[in-house]
Amino acid sequence: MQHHIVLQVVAKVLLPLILLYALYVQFHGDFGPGGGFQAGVLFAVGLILYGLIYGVDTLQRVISPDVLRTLMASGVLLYAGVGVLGIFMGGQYLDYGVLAQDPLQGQHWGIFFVELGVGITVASVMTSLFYAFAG
Amino acid sequence: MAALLIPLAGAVLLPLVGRWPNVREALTLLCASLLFFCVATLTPAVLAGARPEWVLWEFFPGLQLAFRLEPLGMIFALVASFLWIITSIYAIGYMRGNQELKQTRFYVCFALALAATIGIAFAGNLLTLFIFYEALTLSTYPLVAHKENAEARAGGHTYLGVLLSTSIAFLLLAILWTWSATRTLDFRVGGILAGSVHGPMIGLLLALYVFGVGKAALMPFHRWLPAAMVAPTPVSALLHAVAVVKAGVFTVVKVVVYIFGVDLLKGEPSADWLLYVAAATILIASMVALRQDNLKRRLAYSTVSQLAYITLATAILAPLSLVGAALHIAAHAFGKITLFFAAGSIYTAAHKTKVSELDGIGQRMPWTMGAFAIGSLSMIGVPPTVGFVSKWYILQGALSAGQLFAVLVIFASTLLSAAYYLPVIYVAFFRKPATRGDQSGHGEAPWPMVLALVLTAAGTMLLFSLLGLPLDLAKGLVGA
Amino acid sequence: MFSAAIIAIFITMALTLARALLGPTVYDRLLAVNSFGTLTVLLIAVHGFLMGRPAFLDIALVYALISFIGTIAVLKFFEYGDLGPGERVSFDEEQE
Amino acid sequence: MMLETVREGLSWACLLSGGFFLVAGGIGMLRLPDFYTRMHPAGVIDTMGAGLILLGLMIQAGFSLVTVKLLLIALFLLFTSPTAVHALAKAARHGGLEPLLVNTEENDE
Amino acid sequence: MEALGLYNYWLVIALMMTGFYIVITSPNLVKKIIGLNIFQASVFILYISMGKVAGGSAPILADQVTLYSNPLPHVLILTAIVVGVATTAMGLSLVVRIYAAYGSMEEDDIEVMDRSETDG
Amino acid sequence: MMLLTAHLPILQVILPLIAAPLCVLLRGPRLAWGLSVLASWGCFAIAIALLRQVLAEGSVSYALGGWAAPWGIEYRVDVVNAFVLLIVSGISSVVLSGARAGIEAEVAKDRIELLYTCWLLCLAGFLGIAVTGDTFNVFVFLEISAISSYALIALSGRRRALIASFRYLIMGTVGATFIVIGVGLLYMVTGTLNMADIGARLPAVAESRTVAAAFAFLTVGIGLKMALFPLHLWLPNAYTYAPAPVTAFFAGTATKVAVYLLLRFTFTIFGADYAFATVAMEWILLPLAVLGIFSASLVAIFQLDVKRLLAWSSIAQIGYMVLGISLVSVTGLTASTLHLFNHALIKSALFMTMACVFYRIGSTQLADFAGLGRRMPWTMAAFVVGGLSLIGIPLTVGFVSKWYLILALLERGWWPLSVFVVLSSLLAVMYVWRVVEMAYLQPATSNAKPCEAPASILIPTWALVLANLYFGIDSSLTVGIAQRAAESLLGVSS
Amino acid sequence: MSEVLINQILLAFMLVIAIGVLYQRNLFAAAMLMSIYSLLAAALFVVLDAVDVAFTEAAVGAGISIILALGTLALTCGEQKPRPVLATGPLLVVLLTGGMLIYGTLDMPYYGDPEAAAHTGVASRYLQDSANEVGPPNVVTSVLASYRGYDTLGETVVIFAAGIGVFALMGRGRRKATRKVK
Amino acid sequence: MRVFQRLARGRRRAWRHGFYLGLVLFGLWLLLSGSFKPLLLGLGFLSTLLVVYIALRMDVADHEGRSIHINVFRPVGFWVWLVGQIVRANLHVTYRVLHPRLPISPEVFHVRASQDSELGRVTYANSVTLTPGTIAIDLQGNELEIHALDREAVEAMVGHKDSRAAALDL
Ligand code: NA
Ligand code: NA
Repeated sequence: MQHHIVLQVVAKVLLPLILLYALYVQFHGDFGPGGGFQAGVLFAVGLILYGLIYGVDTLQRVISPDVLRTLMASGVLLYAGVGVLGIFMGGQYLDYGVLAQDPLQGQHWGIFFVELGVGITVASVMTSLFYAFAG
Repeated sequence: MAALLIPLAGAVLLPLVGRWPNVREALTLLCASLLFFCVATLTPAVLAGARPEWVLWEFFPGLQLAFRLEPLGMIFALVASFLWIITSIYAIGYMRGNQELKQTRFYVCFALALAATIGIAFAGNLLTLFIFYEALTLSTYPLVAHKENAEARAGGHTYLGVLLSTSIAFLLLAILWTWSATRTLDFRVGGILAGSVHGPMIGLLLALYVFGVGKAALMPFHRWLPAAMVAPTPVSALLHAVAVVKAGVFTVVKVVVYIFGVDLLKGEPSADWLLYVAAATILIASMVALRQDNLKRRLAYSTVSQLAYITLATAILAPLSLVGAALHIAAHAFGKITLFFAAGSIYTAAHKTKVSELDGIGQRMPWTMGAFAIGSLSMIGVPPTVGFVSKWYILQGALSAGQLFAVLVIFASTLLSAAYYLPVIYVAFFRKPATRGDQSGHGEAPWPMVLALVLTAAGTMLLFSLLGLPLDLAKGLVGA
Repeated sequence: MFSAAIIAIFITMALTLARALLGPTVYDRLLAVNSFGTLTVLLIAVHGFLMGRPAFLDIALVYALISFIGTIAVLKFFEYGDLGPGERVSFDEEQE
Repeated sequence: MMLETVREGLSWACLLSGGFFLVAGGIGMLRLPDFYTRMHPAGVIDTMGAGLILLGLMIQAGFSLVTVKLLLIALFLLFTSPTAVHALAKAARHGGLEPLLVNTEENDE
Repeated sequence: MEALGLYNYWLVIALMMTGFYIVITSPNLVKKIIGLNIFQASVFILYISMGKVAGGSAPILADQVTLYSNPLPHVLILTAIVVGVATTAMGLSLVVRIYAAYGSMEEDDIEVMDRSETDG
Repeated sequence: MMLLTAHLPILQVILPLIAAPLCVLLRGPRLAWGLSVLASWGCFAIAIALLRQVLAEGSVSYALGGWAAPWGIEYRVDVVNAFVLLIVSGISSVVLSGARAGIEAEVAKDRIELLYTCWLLCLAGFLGIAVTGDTFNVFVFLEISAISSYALIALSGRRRALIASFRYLIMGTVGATFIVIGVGLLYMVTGTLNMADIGARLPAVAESRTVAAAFAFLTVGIGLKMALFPLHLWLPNAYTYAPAPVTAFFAGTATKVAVYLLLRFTFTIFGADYAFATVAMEWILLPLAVLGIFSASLVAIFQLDVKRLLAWSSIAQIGYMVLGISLVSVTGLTASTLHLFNHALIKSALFMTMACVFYRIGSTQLADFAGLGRRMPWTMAAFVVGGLSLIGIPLTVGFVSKWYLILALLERGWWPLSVFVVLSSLLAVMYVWRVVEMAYLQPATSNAKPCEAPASILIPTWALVLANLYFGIDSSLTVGIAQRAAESLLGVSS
Repeated sequence: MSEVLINQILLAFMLVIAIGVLYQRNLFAAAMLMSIYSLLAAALFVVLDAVDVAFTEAAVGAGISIILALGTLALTCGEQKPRPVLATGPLLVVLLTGGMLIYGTLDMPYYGDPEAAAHTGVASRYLQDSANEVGPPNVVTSVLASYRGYDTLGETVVIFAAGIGVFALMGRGRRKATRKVK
Repeated sequence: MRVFQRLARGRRRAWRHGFYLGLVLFGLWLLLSGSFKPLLLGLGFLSTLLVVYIALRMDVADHEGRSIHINVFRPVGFWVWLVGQIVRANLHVTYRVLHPRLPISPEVFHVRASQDSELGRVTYANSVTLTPGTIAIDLQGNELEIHALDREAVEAMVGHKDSRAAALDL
């Protein structure tokens, strides 16, 4: 897409904004709409935009499929791991209340990490989908 | 217990020694002899009225895999185990003489079939009997389809198809019906069904049982028997004399006596059909036999007819006829095995299968044809063969029960069997051999075969004179 | 007043929808989709005010951000017949 | 009080006129003869229609997070919509779609 | 008003059935997936509709709001949407492979090709 | 580290769920296989412990996230699902242990660890469906298993596997969506998603037409998943073209879990009274079961591919389970539950022999079985025993199932049906015997050297075959459990 | 303008699109229509107070779905074979299914009814206590991540499974990543 | 990692660009978040870092290293002028569209964009597109192809806007 100067330039401006907005959505899901999933999709969409305009290969040099595969597995492990941590801290599986002294604080941390796991997995899977369908 | 294990052990050991034919065959004979010895040692106790039992394990709650000795089973086991010895001897000759393939498989399956037969004979309840009944079907299937050609496969198809179908479709259903009605399947003197099944249902259940036992070859489920003629002769002997059909009629007698109970059936008009179906089978099968030129097929239809005899005897429901039925199991076994051995010998020595080719063969194979004649006489029921005795009892029973119809059928069938056996003897001994050169120089079959058929022919006579033992056992069936 | 805006949005939606259905070229449809995206953004924004809780503009914002991508993807698709430029390579593990 | 009325009035005007431009754009998209010409009313929807309505809403919201978000939306629309339309037109051009022209000879450099 | 309430559901049902119809009639594999998407999306709308409380507001707690719509259907449908995307991705990648293998993505063509092969 | 026994229900599912991403991280087919086998056997051990616990102490409830039942998601294990967990994890463990060689022969090398990942996910999905007490959670795990199944089927690389997988995807998704609709309607009238809670609240709204619609949609949806006739069309090709070990895994688990689901929804949620007295479900299930048994068996007879033959037979066998359910009696349900277990053993064993055959011959076409009895004696012997079990010959598990099914039919006085069941076994004789005959009585076509499958596949295969015999001879354990399961479903105490 | 009306107008638009898709043979056009369908669904979700759902639908419908659809069409072909649209058998199935659903609606609580069992059941606790028990003001987040966090784990696994599945089917993209594109 | 090595090799421009970008992004975060809780601030910082890292990686990856500095505030005059143009153009197009006789005469023009920088040319092209009645169809080098609804629309645009946009050259 060498000759798509307009798109390349606009994308350069938009991309950091999209990515940052994705992270904003990731960490503000408690207060408004959105959360891990939406953030993951948005983040992936940002990467995909780059891939569309600069080429999949270029995107793969930024984030390789192998890294994505590792990331998508780690997201699931993070989520499931928070649950297991709950068991080791003496609660039921996925019981966040036991993760901190104050149950509310525990819930907060639990939700935070769980959503992060979702976000990581979703972002990496969605990007891999793009690799598969566009590559 | 040991009785069951001997043939099983044989079946396991045989493949291991399959490479050395002599060892293999010696082992077979050893097993057979051991088995007979074992069964024979059990006999006095049973005669004395003991009914030893072994319970193996609980199959379903309240339903065990169990064995129980009783007179009828004793007769059957004695006959079967004795004839195994003879058949083994014969088989060695036959298999070697005809250079059959896969002999090891043959002996293994044979041993398995014997194990199943003993299991049937000693079964303590219907389920146990059923299990061994199916085992018998499956273990004999490879024997029937032994030749592995299209004809053998077709025969095997019919064999397996009819026997498995009838047993699963009717027998299993009947057993389940019985179980669900009575919560027991034990063989008990006087039956278990009285009070649980009523009216025409008794007739229906009886039909399920009798037709379910396809091995009894009651028409219209007799087709497997002629179809199985493709098998090697020792197998035919196994089917017709030693195990399979005997297991069939044995089961019928057991079911009538120990499951229904004679009294229950006597009082129920809907159960009378059995008599007529048996009668019809006798007559029709005899007439079909009359028209067969293939010797083995003629024998096969004769078997159908003779089996229906036993069923008829059972259906008469008189104590004497039941004794006759039990005896006829043994009588037919010895007679028919002789006849088949003879047919096999003819095939091995002269490669002939048709009655019309047997002109004058009696001169070349005197022993064989002599034995054939004795067997035939027993089939017809002429003294001094054992066939006479069993027929006599059946006739007595029929008379005592006032079943004139049965009496008539017995007479008619005697005439018919005379009509299809005597011509064979006639052509063999009194016709001149055809002047073709193709029968150049054949004499008797290999000696084990001749030995075997002479032994069984002798047995037919011997049983007539030693009637005491089987008669005692048979009476124990009714009297106990 | 918000209702009036919503009615206007709906009417325009109907018109663009008609264009999307009528075509005739794929570009017409795409153009309609693009406009429809804008209209949806507006609808969501106005609806928030209509219902008295205008706080959830994030959705509209997201739309404005990413409806762009769809169009870019289509452009790519039409210029290269593929989302990632380059020649096709067939799958190698087909059997039968 | 006065300010409130002015604000209401202004926002009213923005929303209504925005609505008008939307509908006009929609009608244009139906009426105009080919893809290239239809892009222009689509532009009306994206710029005037959307802009005025968002402006009306901003006036409603006053200075708040909501206005920030509305402003962001407006900026994004202004940024992405012409890019998208440009990309589309380019794709159509490269895809071989010929524009319907009145007098081609007047095309100058 | 009450009849209108049911009418709402009926519209959703009509949508669902259109999607379902596309799934079962269309021989084109991509179209089938599209139909599946319409079908599922309409089911999602049914759920969300049942979570709506008249006069309620989005279930994000705020001081001035007293009546909220039911958040549970939202949660369920969030999950369902994700599952739907996953299914679509799987389905479309299968379509791509099928097209590469058969050169067609029309079910009846493929069937003909399968049948012309010796069974298996 | 306190008392992991209190967490058995969740460990059951979470073990494969965590092992799956680890499999991806490991990189390397052998390692992935090792990890999968380990995880699966771990699951099996947990299932055994759980079953023992349930048999001893009654049903177990586990509140996920520490949120009590109607508000959070609950795992509830009673005899019924403990039994299903045992079946699923057991079959998976045995089959997976013998899968390595077969998979390496059938699947592209760089996809193997992905296959094991999908296998574990699928296993986790099945276990999750079985163990959960929450209706919506059922859907989620249904989809986990479904999506990984699509991949597993397609991984054989054959092009017909792709289209089979696609059809399964469409049908499966429609089924799952129907289930979602049903769950939604139930939620609408009861306001809860917890199974027990719905069960408690339903009687109050039993006349509602919404409940009837929910019932219909759930039944059809689950019917699609369990390949209930006439919703079975996805199954034959999916089973035929999947990699052979995968088929062995599915045959013993996938439809079984769906049957369990039908039991759970019918008896625990709607209750036998509603399902059979109000809706008269038996008059829908019964004809379908009968038609399914008959038509599928008939079709099986004419198949030219042995795997496909067995697949059709599976559809018929599901008919038997449904028949037992439609009797609504302890014996009937005992028969169904028992057959769940027994058929899993039968079909997994049979499909494992297919894996052996495919590994050596590269085909499962009937014609290629000629002379195989001599070339692969152990494999074909296993097939014969499995086939006998399928027919229902005494001393095999198949016989035990049939025994109870016919008994249940006779108890209800449904004579003609019991005759039908025994007659339908004869159809099984026909299709099994076609294979046996081909293997033993047809001479091999060419260069027929003995080529027995490697011990790594044979040993698990024979383990399954011996289980067929063991549980056919001593059925007291399985019958006892099945009976307790049936009683708990019907709410009768013995 | 009442919610119900907005609702129904959006639904009517969607119905028009669905039928349009049914008749549309150009798959690309169908994909475009689907993208509008998704837009409308998102708008509808906002109207129905499901902002989180709308957000998701927006992100998925506008971002991912179109990429998947176009990617597929690029790798396959864009035109469907001409065929009659109406078929009696499937129409009957659909009418039966739809009829069953409509039958089911007859006893449903009316749209928006605050007394419906769905609102008085478990959901009421989420609205009342989640702030004290879990914390976040967004109740959807509380339910999603905590009360029903296990479903969300399942959802993540589903996505993971799809990722693995697509990897397994398509590999990691067909072209060599090393090739430089200009 | 390679990115940092390259950066460490003295690509100051990239560092500076990253710093500015980070500043802008963090500002945006604060604006959106409206919260000054330490956790969220920390997350904002980390998020900004991540995004900047990815953005720099992308710059390296696409080998063009076009770092774009947006200065939205300097050419205020241009924006005001543009808004005016947009309003005018809208009225113009709306009139044509709603007129019963549809008085349009579509044309295609080629125009030379005089801006030196790419961003300038892009802004110019986008402004052309943004004003209804004219659409930039293609931008190749300095060549801008424009589709216009009628001649009037072009006249309003081409003369002035080009120069205005030139003022925004960076
Ligand atoms: Na959220
Ligand atoms: Na413009």
